[in-house]
Amino acid sequence: MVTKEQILQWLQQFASAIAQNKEYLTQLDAAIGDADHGINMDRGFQKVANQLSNFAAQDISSILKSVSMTLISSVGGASGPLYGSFFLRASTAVIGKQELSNEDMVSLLQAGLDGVLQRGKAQLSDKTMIDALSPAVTTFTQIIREGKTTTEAIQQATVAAEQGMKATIPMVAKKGRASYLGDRSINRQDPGATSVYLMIQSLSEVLVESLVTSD
Amino acid sequence: MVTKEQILQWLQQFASAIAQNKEYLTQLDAAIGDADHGINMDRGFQKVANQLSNFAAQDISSILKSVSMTLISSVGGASGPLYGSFFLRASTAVIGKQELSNEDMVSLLQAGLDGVLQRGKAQLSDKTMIDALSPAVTTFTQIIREGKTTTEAIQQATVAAEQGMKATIPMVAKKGRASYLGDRSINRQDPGATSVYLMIQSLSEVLVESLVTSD
Amino acid sequence: MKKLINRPEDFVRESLIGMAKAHPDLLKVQFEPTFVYRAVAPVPGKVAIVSGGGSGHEPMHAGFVGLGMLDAACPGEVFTSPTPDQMLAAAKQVDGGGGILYIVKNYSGDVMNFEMATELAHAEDLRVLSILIDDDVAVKDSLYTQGRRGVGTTILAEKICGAAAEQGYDLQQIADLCRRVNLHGRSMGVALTSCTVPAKGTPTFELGANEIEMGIGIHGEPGCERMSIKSADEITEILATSIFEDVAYSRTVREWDENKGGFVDVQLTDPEWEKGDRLLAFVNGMGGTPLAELYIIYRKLAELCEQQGWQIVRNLIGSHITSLDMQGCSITLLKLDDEMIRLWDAPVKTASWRWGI
Amino acid sequence: MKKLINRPEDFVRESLIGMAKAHPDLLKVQFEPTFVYRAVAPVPGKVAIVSGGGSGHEPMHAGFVGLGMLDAACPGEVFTSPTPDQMLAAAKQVDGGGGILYIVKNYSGDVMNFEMATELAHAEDLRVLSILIDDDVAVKDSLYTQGRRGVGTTILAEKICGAAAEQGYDLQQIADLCRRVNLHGRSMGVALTSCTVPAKGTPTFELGANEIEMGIGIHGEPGCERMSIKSADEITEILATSIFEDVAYSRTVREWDENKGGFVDVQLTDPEWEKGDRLLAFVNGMGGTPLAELYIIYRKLAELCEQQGWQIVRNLIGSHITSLDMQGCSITLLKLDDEMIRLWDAPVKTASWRWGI
Ligand SMILES: Nc1ncnc2c1ncn2[C@@H]1O[C@H](COP(=O)(O)OP(=O)(O)O)[C@@H](O)[C@H]1O
Ligand SMILES: Nc1ncnc2c1ncn2[C@@H]1O[C@H](COP(=O)(O)OP(=O)(O)O)[C@@H](O)[C@H]1O
Ligand SMILES: [Mg+2]
Ligand SMILES: [Mg+2]
Ligand SMILES: [Mg+2]
Ligand SMILES: [Mg+2]
Repeated sequence: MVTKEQILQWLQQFASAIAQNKEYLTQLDAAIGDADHGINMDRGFQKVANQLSNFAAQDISSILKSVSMTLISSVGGASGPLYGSFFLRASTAVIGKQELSNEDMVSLLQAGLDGVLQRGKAQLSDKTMIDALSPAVTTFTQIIREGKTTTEAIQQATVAAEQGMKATIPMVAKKGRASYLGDRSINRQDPGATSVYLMIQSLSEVLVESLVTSD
Repeated sequence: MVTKEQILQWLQQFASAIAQNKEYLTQLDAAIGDADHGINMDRGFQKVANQLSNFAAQDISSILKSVSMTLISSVGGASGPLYGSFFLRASTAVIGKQELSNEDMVSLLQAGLDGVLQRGKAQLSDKTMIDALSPAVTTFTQIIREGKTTTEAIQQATVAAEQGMKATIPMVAKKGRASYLGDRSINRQDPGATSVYLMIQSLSEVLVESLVTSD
Repeated sequence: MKKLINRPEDFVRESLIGMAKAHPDLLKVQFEPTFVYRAVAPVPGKVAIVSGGGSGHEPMHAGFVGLGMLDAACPGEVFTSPTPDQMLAAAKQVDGGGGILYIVKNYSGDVMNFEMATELAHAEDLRVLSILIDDDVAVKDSLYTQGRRGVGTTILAEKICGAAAEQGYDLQQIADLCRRVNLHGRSMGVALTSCTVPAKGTPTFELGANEIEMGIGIHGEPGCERMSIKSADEITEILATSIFEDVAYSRTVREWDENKGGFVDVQLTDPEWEKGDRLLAFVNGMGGTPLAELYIIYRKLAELCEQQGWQIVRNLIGSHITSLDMQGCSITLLKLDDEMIRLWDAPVKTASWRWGI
Repeated sequence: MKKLINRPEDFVRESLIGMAKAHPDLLKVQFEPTFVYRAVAPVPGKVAIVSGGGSGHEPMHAGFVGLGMLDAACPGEVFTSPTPDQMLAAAKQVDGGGGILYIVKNYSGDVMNFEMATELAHAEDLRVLSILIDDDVAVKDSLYTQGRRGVGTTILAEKICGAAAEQGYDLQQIADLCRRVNLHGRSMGVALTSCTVPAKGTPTFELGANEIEMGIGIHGEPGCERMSIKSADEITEILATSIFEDVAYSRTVREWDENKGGFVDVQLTDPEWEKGDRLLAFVNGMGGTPLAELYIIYRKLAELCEQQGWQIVRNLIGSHITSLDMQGCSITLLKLDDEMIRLWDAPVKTASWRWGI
């Protein structure tokens, strides 16, 4: 079971990862975009981090929804609606829950992915956050379906997200600002895919660490 | 006697000196002005140089007047009216002459200096072209009055112009753009005084050289 | 980075406070959520024109709020689309009963945020249509990609639609007019230097002392080709030729369908231009380029248009859609018809444009 | 140097050709000698307002030729005063019988060239008066020196005198009005970067990455103090305080005396300002500074004026007197009276300013 505290820790951890990688994400965006992905994400997740203690009394679905609303109203750009949609749809998949089973976790991630797909209309290999998010969610689902533990699943999903992120390097961008570059977008890693990797990795760190402590 | 050909050579020689020192004069002006004295002077004297052959049929006074008109209508800035006034007043001092006695030369230079003084209202030590022109003209007059030759007088005048030019270095500018700098104009050589030195030096070169050839 | 700013994070906010102090007769500024609206809004019965986008392009859009142009503008952070709550709040503030048109530049961020805002607005029973501007010919293919960016034509559409709203056109008419303006407008830009985003503090891209970046957008995003520095005439020729030679551009855009109550895909194609067509020629500075240089560009552009058999009947020369402190320019050509000319000439009174009143 | 130009020596000429092509309804351009004049000039009976100065300050002056402002502008080479033949030819072209006012910025070059032009004009029986603008408080003492430079107040005087001419004021009245505007206007500027003169090709002065130059003029001439970079608020405070604290400035200027038929020395002193006075606040960009930053400056300036008990009743924010591509700004405050306000508000229609028509 994933607890509400772990979800809160995840969000906290992701916010820290974004803060630490703010310059790096912005630098990636400077190369093929407009040099603000780290700044955008950090603006939103600092706000999320500051509000987490207020959210603590709510159930997991409500927490995710509050996160979504904060992101939608403070990030802007492409990543605002996309991350906003991720958390909004994720929240609708776990309504009323105070803790999450493996199946709940699958639903949460799948719904989040669907939200991003519907909002952004990107496909795999368009060189977007989908290229990290989709393999991560697929892998997580598959490992859970194989009867493995949450931690195993999220660790594999992190590997898949990282591979997906790196796989964006040789791609030609089809969506987002990088698409204006055409072939000149080749040989650059997509900033959105990179922040998605940080999100999955943060979840993994939280789940694995609590495993260690609860052992 | 200074011949019309020598006057034409002088103007030609001065134009070349300006062209060669265009960057240098502009650089001096960048430090305490607006970085255009060499550009301004060169614009005017290239035009003068191109027209010299047309002027050749005129008498000396008319030549100097034509030079003045060309400078007034093509240099602009502070140096346009000042050099324009120099040659305009110089021309009125030698009306109808085809060659110039030592006294004519004194009148020419004195009148030119008066023109610059009246137009610009600068005094000695204001850190302007007056600081080179005034000692040069005074020295020339004095040496002639002492009964010496034109070449001797112009050589002494060149030394005086050079000293006057260098003497502008420690001065605080009172006229022209450099005056806005107040004390910050100290330790810079005045561009206008520098171009005046080139003018006197050019005259000296022409008179001394023809002396050598005619010897 | 040297800029006339205080803390980078206060850049947008403080600039807007300055606008509010400077133009109380024209506009009001609201924070949290942030939007700028016409001092007299809502104007009863009039269709309200609302636009918005990242900041850093001033005077666009807030400088165009006022009589005969925008009813509201939603400024995002620098180069970052504003958020749906800004757009929704602006729509509510200026709705005079005639409905609201969102004029949206085609960037994924702007498109997604305005789509969310449109959905939210309809959920609150506001009548909102939205039209995309995508006029940048530097972006070549559109199939399966984000398509072209919205640049110079945006503010021409805002002026023309603003005048139409003032004259009593209804929402559907203005949406159709806005779409038509977009299909008739084409732009391309060049950068001599990169801009510097205040929050980043260093130039977005590096250009050598003798390099220029052709086909740039307005966010410091790299262009389509880097080349060695050229004369103004050569640059004008490259930009103008790219526009002249642009063939009928096709794309699928999403527009709100009032009958279906949702977004639908619409297939649109730019009409070809024909010799003798009347044009509005817009030479735009990117923020760090002096006006005198823009007139040098215009001089050559006018020459090229004449040679091509196009007639410039209106023009606009100045820094109206900027990219912070970037040096460079863009050219926009808009094929005009009588109706557009009449609406272009109609009175406008905003912080940045004023004529006829 | 990266600029949108062809050959540096064609910079002024080609930019003017661009203006002529862009605004045939407003202005005409003449070469050899070079001047820009109002398309409908001479206007019979009206006093003609003529200004001029070095180029590189666009839109000043050519951008202000038109109804309600200048009848002619004489552009010199970049940062170089125009020549007397230009000024004389312009005066002859626009003389409608009401006489001509030369508005001259106080630089030795401009002063001497306009003096020669005035003398030449009188020799040809034109009726010409000329008024000096010297409003830059960065230049401290005036005794035995060139005195203060003419900067921001210049174009405010051009607007106010242009409106007066349109309304039938006679030459002496307009000269008196122009002098009054000058005595009531005060300016000061700052540079974040140097400009680059096209013909020189390198920056006029070097500023470190963290340095600014306070008290600059508009020709890239160094200012009165170099300091480390500061926030927009601190910079505004330094500029505004220098203006606020400026005491009654006295100088001797030369004006044409119609009775004597020659120039005479005139002693002038700025009147002191008093609490409650009404001001026009003008925040000017130097050419490379984005509009958004000027509003940040205006925000603080408005705050400071309020604190001082001065009332800003009119404002102007934009890049109107520039120094090529220089980054920086200047502030001009003009103490207004009812007559000036009425004339400021009067219609103007030029390439750069247009209101009321
Ligand atoms: N349509 C889309 N679908 C999925 N992801 C997208 C889409 N458009 C952009 N992105 C992602 O958004 C990232 C850029 O985010 P950000 O820089 O914050 O926004 P913006 O591009 O508006 O400046 C890209 O790297 C890409 O991963
Ligand atoms: N009033 C004056 N009297 C004499 N010389 C002057 C005066 N004003 C300026 N100058 C001279 O003019 C020079 C500058 O000329 P230039 O750079 O061509 O003109 P500008 O200052 O208009 O750019 C100065 O170095 C100075 O010697
Ligand atoms: Mg971005
Ligand atoms: Mg100079
Ligand atoms: Mg962005
Ligand atoms: Mg000069």
